[in-house]
Amino acid sequence: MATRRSRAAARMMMAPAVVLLLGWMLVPLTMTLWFSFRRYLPMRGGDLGWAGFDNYVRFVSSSAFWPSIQATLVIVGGVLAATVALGVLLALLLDQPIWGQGVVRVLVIAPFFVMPTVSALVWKNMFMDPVNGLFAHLWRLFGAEPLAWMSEASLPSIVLIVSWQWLPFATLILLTAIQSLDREQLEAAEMDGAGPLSRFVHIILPHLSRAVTVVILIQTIFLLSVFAEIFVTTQGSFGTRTLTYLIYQRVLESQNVGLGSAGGVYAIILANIVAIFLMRIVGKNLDA
Amino acid sequence: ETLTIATVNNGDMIRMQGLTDDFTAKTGHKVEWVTLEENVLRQRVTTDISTKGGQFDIMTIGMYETPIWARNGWLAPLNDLSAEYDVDDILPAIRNGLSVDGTLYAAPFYGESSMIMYRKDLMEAAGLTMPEAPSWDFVAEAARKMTDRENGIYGICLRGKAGWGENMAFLTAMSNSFGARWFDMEWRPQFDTPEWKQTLTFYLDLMNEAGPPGASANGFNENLSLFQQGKCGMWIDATVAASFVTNPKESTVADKVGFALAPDAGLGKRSNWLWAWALAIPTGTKKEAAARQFIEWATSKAYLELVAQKEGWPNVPPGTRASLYANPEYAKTPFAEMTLKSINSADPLHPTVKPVPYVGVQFVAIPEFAGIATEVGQEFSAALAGQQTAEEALAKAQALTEDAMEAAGYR
Amino acid sequence: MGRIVLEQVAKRFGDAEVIPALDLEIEDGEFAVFVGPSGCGKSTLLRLIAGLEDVSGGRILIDDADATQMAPARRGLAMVFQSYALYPHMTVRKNIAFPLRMAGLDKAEIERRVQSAAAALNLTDYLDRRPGQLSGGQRQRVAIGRAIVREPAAFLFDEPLSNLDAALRVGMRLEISELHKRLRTTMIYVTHDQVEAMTMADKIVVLQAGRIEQAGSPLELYRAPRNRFVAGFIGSPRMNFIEGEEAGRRGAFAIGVRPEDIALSREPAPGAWEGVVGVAEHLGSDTFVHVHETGLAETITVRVSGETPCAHGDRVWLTPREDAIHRFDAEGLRIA
Amino acid sequence: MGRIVLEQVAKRFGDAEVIPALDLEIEDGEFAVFVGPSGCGKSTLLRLIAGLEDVSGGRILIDDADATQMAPARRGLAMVFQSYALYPHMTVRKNIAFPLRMAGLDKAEIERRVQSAAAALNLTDYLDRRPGQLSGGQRQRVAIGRAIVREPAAFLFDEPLSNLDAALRVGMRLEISELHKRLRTTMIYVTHDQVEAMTMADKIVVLQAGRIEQAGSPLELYRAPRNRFVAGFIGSPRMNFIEGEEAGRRGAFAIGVRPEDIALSREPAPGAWEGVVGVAEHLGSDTFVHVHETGLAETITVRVSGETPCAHGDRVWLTPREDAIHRFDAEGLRIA
Amino acid sequence: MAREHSPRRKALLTVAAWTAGLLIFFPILWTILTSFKTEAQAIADPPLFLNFDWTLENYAAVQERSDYMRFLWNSIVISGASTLLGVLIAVPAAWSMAFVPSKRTKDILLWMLSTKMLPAVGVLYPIYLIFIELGLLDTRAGLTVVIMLINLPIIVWMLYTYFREIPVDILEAARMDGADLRAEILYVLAPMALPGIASTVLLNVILAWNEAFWTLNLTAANAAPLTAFIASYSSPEGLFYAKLSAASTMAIAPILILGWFSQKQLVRGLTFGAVK
Ligand SMILES: Nc1ncnc2c1ncn2[C@@H]1O[C@H](COP(=O)(O)OP(=O)(O)OP(=O)(O)O)[C@@H](O)[C@H]1O
Ligand SMILES: Nc1ncnc2c1ncn2[C@@H]1O[C@H](COP(=O)(O)OP(=O)(O)OP(=O)(O)O)[C@@H](O)[C@H]1O
Ligand SMILES: [Mg+2]
Ligand SMILES: [Mg+2]
Repeated sequence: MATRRSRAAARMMMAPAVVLLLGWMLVPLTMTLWFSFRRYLPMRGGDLGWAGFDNYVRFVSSSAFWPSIQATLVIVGGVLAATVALGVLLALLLDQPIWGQGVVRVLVIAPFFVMPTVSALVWKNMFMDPVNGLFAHLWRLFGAEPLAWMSEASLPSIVLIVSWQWLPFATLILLTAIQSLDREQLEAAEMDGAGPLSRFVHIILPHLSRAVTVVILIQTIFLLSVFAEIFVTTQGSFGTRTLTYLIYQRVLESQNVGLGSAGGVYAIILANIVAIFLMRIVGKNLDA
Repeated sequence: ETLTIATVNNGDMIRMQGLTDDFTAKTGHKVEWVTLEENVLRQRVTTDISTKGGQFDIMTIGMYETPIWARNGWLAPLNDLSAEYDVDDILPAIRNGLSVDGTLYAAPFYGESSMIMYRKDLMEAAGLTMPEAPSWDFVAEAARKMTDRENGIYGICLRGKAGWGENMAFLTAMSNSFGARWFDMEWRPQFDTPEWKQTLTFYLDLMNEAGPPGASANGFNENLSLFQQGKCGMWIDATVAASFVTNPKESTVADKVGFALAPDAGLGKRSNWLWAWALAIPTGTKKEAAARQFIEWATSKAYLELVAQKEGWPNVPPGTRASLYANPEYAKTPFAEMTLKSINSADPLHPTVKPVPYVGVQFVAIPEFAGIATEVGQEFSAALAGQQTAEEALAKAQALTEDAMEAAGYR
Repeated sequence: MGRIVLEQVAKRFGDAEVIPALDLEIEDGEFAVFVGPSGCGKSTLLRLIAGLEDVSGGRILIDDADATQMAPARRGLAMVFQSYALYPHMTVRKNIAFPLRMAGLDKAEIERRVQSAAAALNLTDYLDRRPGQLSGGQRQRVAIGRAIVREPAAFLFDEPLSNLDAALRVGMRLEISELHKRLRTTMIYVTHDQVEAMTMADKIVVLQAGRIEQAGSPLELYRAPRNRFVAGFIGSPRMNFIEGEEAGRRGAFAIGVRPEDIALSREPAPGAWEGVVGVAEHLGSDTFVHVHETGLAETITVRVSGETPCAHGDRVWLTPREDAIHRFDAEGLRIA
Repeated sequence: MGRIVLEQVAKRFGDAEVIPALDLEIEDGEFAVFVGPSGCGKSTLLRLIAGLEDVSGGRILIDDADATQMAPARRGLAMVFQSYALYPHMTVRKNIAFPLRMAGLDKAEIERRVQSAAAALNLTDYLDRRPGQLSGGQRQRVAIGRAIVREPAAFLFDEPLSNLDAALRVGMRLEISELHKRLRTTMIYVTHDQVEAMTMADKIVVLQAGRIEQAGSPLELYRAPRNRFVAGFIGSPRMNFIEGEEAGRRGAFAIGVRPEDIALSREPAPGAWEGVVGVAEHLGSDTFVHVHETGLAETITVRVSGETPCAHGDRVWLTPREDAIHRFDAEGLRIA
Repeated sequence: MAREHSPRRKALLTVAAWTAGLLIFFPILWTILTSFKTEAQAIADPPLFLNFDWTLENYAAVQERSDYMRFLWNSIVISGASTLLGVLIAVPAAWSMAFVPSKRTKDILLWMLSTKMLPAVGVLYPIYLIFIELGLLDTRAGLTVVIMLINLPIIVWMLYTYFREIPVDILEAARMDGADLRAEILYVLAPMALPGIASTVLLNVILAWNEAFWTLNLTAANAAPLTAFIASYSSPEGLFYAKLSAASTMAIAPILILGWFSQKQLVRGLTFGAVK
């Protein structure tokens, strides 16, 4: 398959996708870079001239910067941990012979189809509302003071909402991975005297490592830019201001496009650090 | 022509949508509505107007945006309105808030101030009577007495949810009555002053003792539904809420609500704000004439009558026209009088005890304010949630405001 | 020790009766091979013995103890799977050590046993590789190593060579045979390749549709197949079957002659079958001649020495060795 | 027509020289088989001829026309892949018709040719099935059918039988041989199985590391291998090689004797090699005896008739047929 | 392990799995139930589960307020068209990567994925300005292109993992049989990869359907899809749980139903080559 002809054809066929994505990346990126060096304040008349590195310095030195990085990492990490751990358990459960497997799978898969805005609205209002929310009713039923989720447990709440959305994804990938495990390997382990727990630890978990990396990779890509869930619920208060949200505040609430663009550049750098880190693991794991 | 109108998803606007046919019948113009939640709306219209995107022929904006945008030349001035429209009928406080140098840039769809709504039955049970213009000390005492946590009754419901239009609207207005201000005449942030400390401490103490659980997540809507369910003894909030809490269809306490002016601290300023949702035309729209027609229709006296006829007087958009309050039919509504008094007692041009370089009662009409106040609001909200003390919150607020003002080039 | 006895063992999957009740004894130290066409139940039978499937009826005795209800690990058997079923994420060393780790042996003892198994199987140089980095034959050896270390009462092999290429298959076949000679442990070996069965087995068990058609030593089956199925299955190239007049003359419904029991000449001979050479396969030492147009069967295969000149289209005459003719009745049973 | 000539054809993958420049002629109508160990470049050579890889040097002539730069489809060759490479989503009919559709033939003509190919290959009953519903042998036939309909100048086969089981392999081998006899089209066949090579080829090309070790008819290679590599590769079981004194006595660095050229006796005989039986593989008609402890080579394999009694541990004496001994010099070249 | 499991164990597992399933599904179920309550019943204490008067008034109210069908149509057009366009561009690219891999193939693939990590808010202004320049604001075409570009890396990756599982032999066979590149992709590759293409399409329709940032910010009236529809119900004055539930149900129902009907396909598609 490796003739000159086919290689030439391959380059031709790659071109549209590569060119489009390159444009999609470079054009806004260049503009963002440009803005980040300008005093660009739309409310004060737009581009007010050269700003040097002021925006960059101001963005990092703002008291909100490091907490926002922390919040970003906590949300991404929290959701990843929750979805992978629960996903593995759920996948194991769904892999067992049960009555109505198809229906259960349909139930489990459903949250994935719900738009982030809707799920955030539903969770925030109908479950986590401290007065009318279902959780509040539940808490009161047991005589406890209802929790004001969005303020008293803001990060966990957001992690919960986002995890709920992404759990189906993790579960499905892990389930398919479990089902692809060579049954003879499990049988061999059984013959070798491994009990259910040993089989899980020594055979199933290592087999899942590849699927877990894929889950982590894909979810991280989406989670780094989580926005709607925060916008709808806490609007960035109570320590839920992620980097993305901070940029949003700078650009749209404070109307300081230059500053926000500098933040955007930082976010791109962060994303690429995470990306390189992930690609390392994934790259290795995808080859294997 | 088809007009594209961006508006907020409040009850009055939704009612307006339902009545658009009347406009179309009169003028032949069609209307496309883009109805969005308040925060989304602001994000949309701001982006659009600052980049001259031209997606909307009419935007629903507030008293905060109007002067700023008008100064940037982004809004078409609303002069030459028809005689029938009767501009002078618009309440002066409202009109001032929507004008720059005497020119009106946005026509008020409804206006509001804030006032106390309280439960007459609970007040009575607590052995107190609400004066027409109470002080903060009275309010605090009454709130503590009314609180009955066992039965899910909280003496006072106040905004706690972070946002410049949420808790900061309330707290800024409240701070005015305590003699505080955002900036001095040199644009120096004032969160390090004793007045602010007093304001915030008072607020936090009151809420901790007599407020509902999770108050730091409560905005207008949350408090409204709390009050409607009879869980609040008092609620200080927008005057428009009066029609909701007295509506027996939605409210369990409709017949037990009393009204009073927002409290003061004896310094000559009350803690009520002033706000109006108004319709404005971005410059550059090609349908300016039709847009004007629409605005005249939607903010006219005739529109008020149309709503009254269809939905009853309590449901007409309040707070814009003197003639409405002169109307004997409307005067029958329990909240009409107090609403008018509240609006009239607000002065956007001189909002504070000490002099300030800015306009706006519960906001500062500079472009940076929304961003700054939201962040400050988050600090205060966190303090209400018990995550930090009043001192810490104020110190952070001071620091971040200084930062932002510097970034914006004020100092 | 490793005497395995099946008593009336049967297996149903849902409604499908895969194995009707059957009896079988495998002596200690014996090398038993299950052969039969695909789908005849060889693997199922092996898995019943291993305990990977539950019997639907009957008993399984291992060393005279009833093992029918025992968990697989407790039966003291080791199994080598067709896919090898190596643990891909573990090194060869860890793979081989796994059963010992599960048995809770101490580190030193595990290492000792792994080393000795690796030495016996020529795997010492590969102990730190992953299965993915090994060739087919090496993987096979690792699988065997993992079985050996447990010092089981019996080994079970399920088509262990079917994933290897021809040359390797021959080599590994010899290695397993030699292993058996050395260890003298009972081995049960499943294959559908009759050459493997013939060359390795002490006892061949020929299965068809879950039934045992015949069980016995390779030469017994070669020389005295109980029926046409076994006769056709054992021996390569296949036995030639002839029905009709030629068979009738010999008092049988059908007769069978193996290719090596037919003489080929290029001159007419009395009583010889006349035919035309289709393909002559020259193997060097031997030539297999496929003869057509005899009027007896579509093709009659004859094995002649490598020197016999023979080409497509030649007319030839075939003479069977009368004493080597197998006779079968209409039911296919051998007439003694 | 289908004369294929390679002139100084070479192939490099990056830095690795897989095929150093080689010359080869394949006559019209010839059945040429490429054999050699795994990785020696058989497939690569075939793919160069097919045009699926570009040559790194040299020319490929098909019927005297330079085809080096031609697209695969234009060379007039048909290829049968190891994996069959059937189109799983098309019926057998569509699979076979595909090359004709691509060539733009009209419907009636396509149908006619498909029918005739199907008839020739006994596929008529399966024309409406998908490949997934066919057995391995049937799939193989479909792959051949797809090649036949194009009426190519030559067929290229890349290990077409390696995915089939032993019994089927024998059958298909015969079918392909018969096909060649019938069509008389040039065929190039890649395998690593020397039995296939011996039985099918007109000309065997033995490759090692991309070099042609010897090319010639099967019996030529069997009888007069040019070097030790070819001698060891051709013939089954393998030729026994003996170095040292025994070889020296015969004026060679090493001698080779095929298993069938050694007589085995249970009594001492003069000049015979003494040894102990390791494994004796009883195939029925023959027995392969692997003899150890001869002091000459690790194992000497002997083929004896099936009736010879012989078991593990027996002491035996081996006598080679002197005229069948092959002699090699220190470079491994045959001494004539 | 095909051993028969004891019915008791199966029952136990069934209960556990159903509990987990229902727990996960509950928020959606609750939303749907609430959409049939009156506003007062929606916040009743204790909560009403099934014992309330079912009413359709919320749906009526929502439909009266906003033209659901128009939003729905926009959602369908935008998610459908962007996916279609994406697949058309991605198929050739994935073909190249899968069948003519070079040393850089994996780098390119990972680079493509990394473009997904750009924070959308950071480039809102640039994109908005470009859209104004090109007159694409509030057009379905503009939105289609943006959503396509956002999802393109995922489409390419998914197709790539699918194509990689297709034996090269078959494509080579087609080439030997005289198929040119177009025929090879159209008649051989595409039909063989159909399940993969189908699941790619499905997943991307879902992602496009749920995309909420760009759809909201680049549209006004004409091209607004269901994400904008929901934005007008999110927190109005007064009681709104029931109406919000009705609007939410209407917004997610089409994709939920599509997802359920095609879940088998989808499950396969979601594996991203994680599983061989
Ligand atoms: N888990 C199962 N459920 C239902 N039927 C099964 C199961 N396992 C095997 N069978 C059926 O039992 C029969 C015997 O299968 P088995 O695997 O034992 O055959 P085999 O002789 O090993 O064949 P092969 O040579 O192809 O491996 C087959 O018809 C098969 O379809
Ligand atoms: N595309 C390629 N890139 C790099 N090296 C290759 C490529 N294809 C084959 N090779 C190398 O070329 C050599 C010959 O490979 P080839 O596939 O021709 O061997 P073969 O004789 O067909 O082996 P087998 O019997 O295993 O099929 C091998 O060493 C192989 O690793
Ligand atoms: Mg089997
Ligand atoms: Mg090859």
